[in-house]
Amino acid sequence: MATSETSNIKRLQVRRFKPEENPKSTYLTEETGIWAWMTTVDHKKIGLMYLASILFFFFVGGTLALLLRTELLTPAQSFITADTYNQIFTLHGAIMVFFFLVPSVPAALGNFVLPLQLGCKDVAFPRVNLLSYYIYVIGAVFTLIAIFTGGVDTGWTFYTPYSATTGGNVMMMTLGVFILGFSSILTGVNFIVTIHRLRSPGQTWNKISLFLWSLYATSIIQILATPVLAITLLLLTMERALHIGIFDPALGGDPVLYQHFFWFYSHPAVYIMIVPGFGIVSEIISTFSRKHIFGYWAIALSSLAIAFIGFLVWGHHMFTAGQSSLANMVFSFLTFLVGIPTGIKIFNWVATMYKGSIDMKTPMLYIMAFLFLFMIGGFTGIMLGSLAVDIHLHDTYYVVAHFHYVMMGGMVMAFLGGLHYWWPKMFGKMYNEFWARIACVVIFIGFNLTFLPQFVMGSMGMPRRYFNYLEQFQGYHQASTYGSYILGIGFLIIAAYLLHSLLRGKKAPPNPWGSRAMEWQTSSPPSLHNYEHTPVVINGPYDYHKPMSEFQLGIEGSHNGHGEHQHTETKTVEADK
Amino acid sequence: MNRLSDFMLPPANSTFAAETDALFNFINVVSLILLIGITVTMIYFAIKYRRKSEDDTTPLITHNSKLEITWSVIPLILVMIVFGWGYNGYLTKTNAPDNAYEIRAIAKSWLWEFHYQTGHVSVNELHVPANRPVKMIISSDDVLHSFYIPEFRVKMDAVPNRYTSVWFEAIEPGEAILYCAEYCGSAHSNMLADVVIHSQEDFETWLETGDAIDDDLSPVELGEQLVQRQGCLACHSTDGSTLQGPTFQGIFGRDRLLTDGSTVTVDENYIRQSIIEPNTQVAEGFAPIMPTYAGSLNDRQIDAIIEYLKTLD
Amino acid sequence: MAQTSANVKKGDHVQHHFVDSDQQFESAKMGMWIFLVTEILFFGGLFLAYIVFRSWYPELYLMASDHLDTFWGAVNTVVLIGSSLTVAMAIRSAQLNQQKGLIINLAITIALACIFMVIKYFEYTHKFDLGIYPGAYYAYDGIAHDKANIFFSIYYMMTGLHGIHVLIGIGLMIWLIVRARKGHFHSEYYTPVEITGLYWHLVDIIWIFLFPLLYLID
Amino acid sequence: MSGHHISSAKFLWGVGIVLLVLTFITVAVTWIEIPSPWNVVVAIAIAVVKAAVVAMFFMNLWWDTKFNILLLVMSIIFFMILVGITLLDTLYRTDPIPSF
Repeated sequence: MATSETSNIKRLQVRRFKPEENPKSTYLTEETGIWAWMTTVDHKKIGLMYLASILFFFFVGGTLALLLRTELLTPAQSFITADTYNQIFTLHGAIMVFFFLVPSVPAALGNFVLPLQLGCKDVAFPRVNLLSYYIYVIGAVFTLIAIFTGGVDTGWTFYTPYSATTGGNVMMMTLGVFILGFSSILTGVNFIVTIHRLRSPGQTWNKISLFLWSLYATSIIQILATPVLAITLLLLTMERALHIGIFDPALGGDPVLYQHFFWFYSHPAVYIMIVPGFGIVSEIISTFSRKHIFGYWAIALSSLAIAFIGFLVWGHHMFTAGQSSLANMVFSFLTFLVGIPTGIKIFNWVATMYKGSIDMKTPMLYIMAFLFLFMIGGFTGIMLGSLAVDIHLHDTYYVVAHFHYVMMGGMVMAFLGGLHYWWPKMFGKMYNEFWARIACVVIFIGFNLTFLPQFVMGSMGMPRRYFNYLEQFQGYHQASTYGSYILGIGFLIIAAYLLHSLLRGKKAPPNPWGSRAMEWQTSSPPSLHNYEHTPVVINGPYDYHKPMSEFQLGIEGSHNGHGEHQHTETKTVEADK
Repeated sequence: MNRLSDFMLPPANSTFAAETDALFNFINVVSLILLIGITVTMIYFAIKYRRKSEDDTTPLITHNSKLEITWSVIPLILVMIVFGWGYNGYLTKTNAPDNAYEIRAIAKSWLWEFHYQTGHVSVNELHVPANRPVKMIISSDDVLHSFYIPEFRVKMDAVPNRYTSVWFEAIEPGEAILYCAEYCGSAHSNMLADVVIHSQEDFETWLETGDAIDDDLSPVELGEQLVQRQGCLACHSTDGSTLQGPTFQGIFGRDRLLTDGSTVTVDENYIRQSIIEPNTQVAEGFAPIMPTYAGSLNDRQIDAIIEYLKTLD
Repeated sequence: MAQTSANVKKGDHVQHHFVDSDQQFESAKMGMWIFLVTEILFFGGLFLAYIVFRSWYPELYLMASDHLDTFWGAVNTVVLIGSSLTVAMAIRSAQLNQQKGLIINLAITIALACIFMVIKYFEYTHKFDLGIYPGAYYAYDGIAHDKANIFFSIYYMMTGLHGIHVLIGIGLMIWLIVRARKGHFHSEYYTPVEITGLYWHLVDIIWIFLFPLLYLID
Repeated sequence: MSGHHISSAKFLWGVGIVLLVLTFITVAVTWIEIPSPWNVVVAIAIAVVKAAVVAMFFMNLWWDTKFNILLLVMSIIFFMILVGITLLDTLYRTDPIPSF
């Protein structure tokens, strides 16, 4: 374990460990029962609880989206009123952003995978980790109360002064999101400390996986940006409770200042959502190309660069909001800079495939879809970053399509890729490959049918958040709605075969993909303490030119380096601590 | 490629629209080239290097500095071009010529009110001259709204307690649509206005005569027109359905419960009061959200509206 | 004698996923520092509101700060600095296995924090008596500026949130005293004292900035 | 070990007294009239020094790992970014004035 700051070189006695094919005891068979689950401090179980919660919210948010799309089949009112429509799109946005996208990869997949990839038994603060889950639940309860006691119709951005004056239970909602922020912060704190302090012997900064680098960058954004969201929402809550007037022009405040506050969090939040996705892409592309990742440091550092520059560009959400021309120019300029590290990543990923041994399994299929869709999202982002064009496109369906390409085409595809990739590790079961591929294709088609037309109607001038619209846009809206139905079917297929896999899936081997990454060097599912030995890292996670056995070194002893070691000396390695 | 922009963009009818469209096209074309290039490469790799056996070995290629610098610098150059071009276009859009004709736009939930230098006021109908720069000074009475005319490629938020502005110079007489592009509540999507682009002479005539053409109409006809033109129908239906405000159907002569618990009969005085000071006597079940029409409707017009409401049984 | 009891307990506090006590201590401290980063940015939002409105209405801040009592502000500063000192002493006591010193220092800290809150209470009630409420409820006509309500909104938000942090700090100290009486802390394990101390110093630092920014505008 | 620095009681008292003296100075400078922007600068400068003293000697950053120092510096940098860029907007707004 990397405990001391001094970089002394120690000789470690290690031996080879082959992961068990049929582990008798796994984290799923130990400490069972509802109470044990609810009070567990095991990062894997907490990860699964997060996974179940975010999938529930994804389902809710998705259903709301289908309701919206159905209403938009006709230009005039069809089955819900304007106020209901406004509440639904607010909830769709808020739920998808705060309850699904932000925690999806870090809190669910990250929680599960991060300690496994570090070779430690748990995150640094296991109880804080559980606390963060319950804070998430409390935030969700507040939000549900808000929905059932008047609803919220402000849009997920809660712009003042509308949010300060409109009816409904905005306060409960903002408090819910405020509370949720702490969950996000605690996860971030936990991850940073874990990555710094709990790496395995020999696991230097250039031997941690790119998924960890991306989680590290994400955590940094989380701890720097989320508190500003917290204070923003607190001020907004006070605005409603005590009418403090800082953001309310009727009392002398400034609504544009609110937008600065809000986007200082919410733009970096976009990177909280997408950067972990980048990490998943790196893992999957390398595994399924069975090839060393191209440009390890370029990808790792570009994550950090994105995290940093992401803090400088929030004002591009406000080009038409009435901020000064100087600010507009600076924000536009910085916005383009953030495109560069993103581009670098894409080129590096494609280059990784060069001369690889590419296996188009489901996770890889999702990553190919990710690359294509995310590029469209990125290029349209360049379009929106350009001042003159943004003046025209701002607040239209073009923007809606753009961020759905980034968030759903990018993030959700990466999430699905990651889910399929780590599914065997999580549950020790395989899923039906045939149906998984079908679902991926259905989702890809449905997604494009849903959102490509929105680019067109957006640039034609269709503003967003419109309940009624002019008849000239009906064709596009209809295509979009039908696309969303296909999308819905795709997700139902996934739900079906994953459930089937849980109940009757084939047993998964420890390393079904032949990956060199560390989490695959333990049994599937892992034991309660992850590894039966303390893993020792000599090779990087992408060293596909080395034999698998090189990756199965460890120190014996169940207490992770604690207590007496009984060595079977097979190999002596130098590992710098 | 012009086909693409014709397909994607609304007709252009302002002097600077062409520059915006050119940039739009440029980004589209460059993006498409890159998108297709990378996608084809990706698919080509996926086929060419597909796994042939489980024992495939792959070469160790960790990085290539030249390549990485290339694909950092070329995109950087491209985005800097886009930045400069976009900023240039933005400057054109923000700096109005000094001789621009000034019109004030006041956004209220949920209608647009336009004040002209002659003292003329029009609601939900913006009249502008062609071939002359027009500068809009925008403000809002309640929440954020946004002044958006796609055909002119302009947009600016209306911020309460502040003035913002846009300018444009229409090229041809015709019609366009003004949208509210910043979410503002229940009837956000009904907050549209017609933009009528006159030739110079027509515009002058319109300013002089303005509503005078209404003189020929009977009070009921005038009232019907006004109810449409002034944006009343965004919130008040004439068919009995409930929108943000009470329906007009059968409204006259009815007893109505107010939010303060008292009851009034809807008569001439109550209607007049509700138009001038809408939020003093609010009907039970509705929010005090109606904007005032004081100053934008004269007595004759209010009388006409009352006459029209009497006919809606 | 404290030394021997510490030796008996040595290692008990180390959780299963850490290799040793040092790793656990360093992790906890790093975690706390990261949390302090979030605290700084949390208050940073309020400082931003303060700065923006001050840059718009400098004269407002001049006029309004006259209504804040510099004397009591200064007293509170001294009180908080004193409490920071006692917390530092408490940590020192824990490091040296001085149970008594630890408890006494924590108790003095709590007492000072309470004094701070009492003074704050009197400052608040004095303003409420004048009708100086935040935002829409502002009902005082002694300041000839139409944005005076905004200044006091910012004032109440900043000092109020800071006050809540002080209250949380008091709660944490009480918890520490309870644990210290049970003899949980010793030279090998005093992590909760250390990280609560870090938190308390940050609360102090924030007040160090609030004091000149709110009270000392002339 | 970097994290287990034990300060002497005398040293801690010394730090406390320095902080009290600085508090007195920051109040005292308001008694002499310093022209407008500089009074703020002086007040903030003294506050920064006090905060730095607390951070270094009470919070033991002086003896701590570089990463913890980096964290503090980073939070300040990002606060500056938040303020600095927002001021680019709020200080440079030029709202038009209607001519009628």
